[in-house]
Amino acid sequence: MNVADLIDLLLQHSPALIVAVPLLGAFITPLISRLNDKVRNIFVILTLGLTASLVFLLASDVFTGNIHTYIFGSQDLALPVVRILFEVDAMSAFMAIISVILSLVAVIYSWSFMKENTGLDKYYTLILLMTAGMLGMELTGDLFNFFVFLEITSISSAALVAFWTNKAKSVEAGFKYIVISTIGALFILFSVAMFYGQYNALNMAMIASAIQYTFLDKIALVLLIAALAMKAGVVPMHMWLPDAYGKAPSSVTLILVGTTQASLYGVFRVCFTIYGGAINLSSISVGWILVILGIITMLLGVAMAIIQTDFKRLIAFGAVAEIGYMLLGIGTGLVVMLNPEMTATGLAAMKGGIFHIMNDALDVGLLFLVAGAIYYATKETSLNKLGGLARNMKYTTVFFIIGLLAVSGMPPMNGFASKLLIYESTYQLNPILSIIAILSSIMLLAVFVKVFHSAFLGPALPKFENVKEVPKSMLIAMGAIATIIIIFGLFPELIINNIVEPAANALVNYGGYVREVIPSFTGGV
Amino acid sequence: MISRRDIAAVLSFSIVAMFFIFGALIIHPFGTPDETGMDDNIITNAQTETGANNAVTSVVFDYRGFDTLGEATILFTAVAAVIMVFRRLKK
Amino acid sequence: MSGMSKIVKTISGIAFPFITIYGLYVIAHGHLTPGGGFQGGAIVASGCAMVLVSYGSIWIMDRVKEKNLSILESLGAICFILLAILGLGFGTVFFNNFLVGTNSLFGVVPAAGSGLADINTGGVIPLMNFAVGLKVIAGLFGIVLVMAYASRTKEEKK
Amino acid sequence: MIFNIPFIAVAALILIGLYAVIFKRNLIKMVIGITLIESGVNLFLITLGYREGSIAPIYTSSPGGIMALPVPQALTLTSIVIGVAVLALMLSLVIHIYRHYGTLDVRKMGGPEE
Amino acid sequence: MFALEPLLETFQTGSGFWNPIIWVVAIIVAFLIAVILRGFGNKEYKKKTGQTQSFLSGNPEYEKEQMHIKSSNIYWGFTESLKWVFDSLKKMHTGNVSDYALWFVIVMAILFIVLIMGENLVGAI
Repeated sequence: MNVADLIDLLLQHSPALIVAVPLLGAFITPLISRLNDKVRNIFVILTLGLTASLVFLLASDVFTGNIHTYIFGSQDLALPVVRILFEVDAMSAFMAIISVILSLVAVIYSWSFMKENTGLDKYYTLILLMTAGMLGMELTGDLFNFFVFLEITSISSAALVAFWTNKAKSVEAGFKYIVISTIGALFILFSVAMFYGQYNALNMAMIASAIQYTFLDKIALVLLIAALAMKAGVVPMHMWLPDAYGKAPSSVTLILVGTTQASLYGVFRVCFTIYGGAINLSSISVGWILVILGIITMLLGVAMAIIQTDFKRLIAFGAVAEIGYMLLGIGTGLVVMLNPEMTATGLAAMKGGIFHIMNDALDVGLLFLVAGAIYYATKETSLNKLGGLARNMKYTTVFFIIGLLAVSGMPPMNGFASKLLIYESTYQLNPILSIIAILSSIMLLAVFVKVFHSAFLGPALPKFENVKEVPKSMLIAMGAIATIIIIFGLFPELIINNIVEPAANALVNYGGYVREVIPSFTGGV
Repeated sequence: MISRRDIAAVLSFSIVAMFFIFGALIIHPFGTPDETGMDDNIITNAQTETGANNAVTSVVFDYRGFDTLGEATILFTAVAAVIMVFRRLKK
Repeated sequence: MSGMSKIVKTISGIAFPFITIYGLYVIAHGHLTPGGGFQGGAIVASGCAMVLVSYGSIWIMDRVKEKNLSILESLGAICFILLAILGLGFGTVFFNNFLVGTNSLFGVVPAAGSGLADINTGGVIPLMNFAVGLKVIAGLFGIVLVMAYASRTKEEKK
Repeated sequence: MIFNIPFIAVAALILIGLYAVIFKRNLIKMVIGITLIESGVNLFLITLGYREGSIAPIYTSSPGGIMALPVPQALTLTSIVIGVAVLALMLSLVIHIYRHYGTLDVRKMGGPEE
Repeated sequence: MFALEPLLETFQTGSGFWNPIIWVVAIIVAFLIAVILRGFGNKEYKKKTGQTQSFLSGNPEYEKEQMHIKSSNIYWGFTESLKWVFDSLKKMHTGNVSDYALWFVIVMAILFIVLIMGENLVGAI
């Protein structure tokens, strides 16, 4: 068996292996950690590296336009679909790339960041489980399976938010997170059961092909949008997010960004694929709902970020504001979807929104890592007590400047390209939307300039005299993200043509998604 | 005294309750599901395909075995989480 | 919590083997009768929880460490996922029931329709039942033990 | 329709659970409310799987006749185990919160960040 | 996929274009100009003289904590003039789990009304 056959075999089985490898790693980690800490860390990093390579292998094939399906337990696909199905299109692969990059960076970062803590074997186990849950949420084509992976992600991330159990606030934040995510997941299961009762199907493509937009379907749509939007931290259901982001260890916060965006992916998948059959009935109203939620999210997130004094909590409100841009872009795409003369605008908006998902993950993640580095160096998170750190922590300062420019959409960073697409397309839909978007982007810049001044500039405070630069692994993690940001910023056309546009087309073209499972389906554009 | 929170809570709660009850009324009558294609398929083929007399077990471990893996993973996650939450904080 | 009276300890000690046997029966016949790995494991774990309540968490913690329980649970989970991966190896895809049809271990296909129980059927399902049963016993007992040991009162701490 | 009493019971269970989560101040009662929502959803799943005069979908010396739908029972099994896991984590976090604050009242907990 | 042409390609955004390379070149040019201008004044700058000390119009220099502007003092006028907005926002964020769940229920109710009743009304008209 030569290499090409092996590659083909791996490619054929990669959708299952992408989820199975982190799970197996998570099951083995408690045994490995009996041996040695260094061995355990290397093992975890290798597991995630293998997962990442599988994701890239799968993505490189999916981005050329074909959809991968994987049936668990049998080779041939018999209708009606009784088995669990993985269906990977470009959007799923795009999200999977984001999740796996974030997890890998977080594990590298936590090598030094978490060294002083106990219970690290459980910590790494839960991180691997979180990664597996995210990837399963993004790759699966079965609604109940989506719920199961959502619960895996929720439980592991809630436990990790409460990792520092000696702090009352972090335990409280973990409790809030588990309560909120459990309620959301239960309502998702409720709507899945509604689908099952009507169409006797759990497969997304089957439901999408059979959906008739009855009254129960409307109830299920409301429940799905509300629950997944709450898990994604959309205003006014965002309040768990600053607590959880602010109190978790920074390496965990980085992956929490990924889980939030996996829930956001769920929103888009529901609106575009499952309700694609009813798109001409629901498109305009659902699209406007997403747009208005996005506008509220932007404004309130930025306004709350201005008055924060805790470093990570401030960045968390910035992340809330960033989520609004994605909703705005993709909601605009949904609004103008059926309007034939605005197809280009819709596609541009979708491209901007989808590209902004990745940019937000990188930018906000980098800022959280910098916040964690400052906490590691000074054991201080309140901005009122920080100051003059640029003298002692040069690399961290540079990384913070890069993240600051990127998150506020300053050229030539990557945030600018996606925000430019969103501004122009929303301007053609309604000028007020783009004006609000630009305004909140400016306020975001103001917020982070304030953070930069109060944390890094100013006179050298005597209590921070012997603050040293953070260890190498944290610098490597931050540098990796910063490099990706700069590359994306310098060559946006490359990324958009090769990665973002296939994802946008895959999200719009629900007929192809369904036809992959039900070849006789005649519908969709 | 009634706060604004209570008013908003009661209003929204009653709206949600109204829709749920209405949905429960217009769903198919109890005991006569509209579509049973997938389950009939399973009931007829379960013995020959999975060799198990218990159709539910054949669904749990064969047709939807991946869900069971996720379920086992969730239990594993919970054990890891509880042990981590109650861990000893000093080295 | 601390242990209960002598009577409770004796009765629970007598009842524990029967509960365990019943749970193991439910696990072993999961593919024939109602039940399966989860249900049987829950039964055995509840028996363990009864012993925990009657003898007190400290007494148990001296004999069973939660670390060993988590190791046991990981072993069960590894067995489960390895069975799934074996489906990829022997059979064709992940989670393939590769033992059905081969008249070897658990490989017999029963006669269609209503019939008597044959323990030697089900393919990988009985093996998965055992793996999940082990996992659930260790997991639930571990959860109960850790929570009981963590919520013990002040004077028991010393 | 009087035949839909089970579905109305589902709605009632979910609403009672939501009520407990929103209006109760004791953390334990909120956890109980969440388990109520969950049992309502499980009841919904099981109710969807029932067919008029059906037997359990098990062939071992079965009397014959039409069988109930097996898939909802499997889904319910999964969701019950998930509920157990979530309940364990929530209760252990509640124990920690009680250790830190010395109370289970939601309003006496940390309160808003500034 | 990794040819050189797409790297240098201009990024068309439908109604405009954006090329970061040009931007970076402009930034570098501006930076060089700034360095040159700085070089002119640099020779008058002498180390270890009164030039380097901070001069607070004759007053003694405060210690460092007081010299540093705290983050809560930045944008003071802005937050002060919009106090009512920020106060209402702060009051919205009670760190209370049941309030979070209540917001979820409120959003559900609003979506129910908008999505179901609204569409039925639109269909009726």
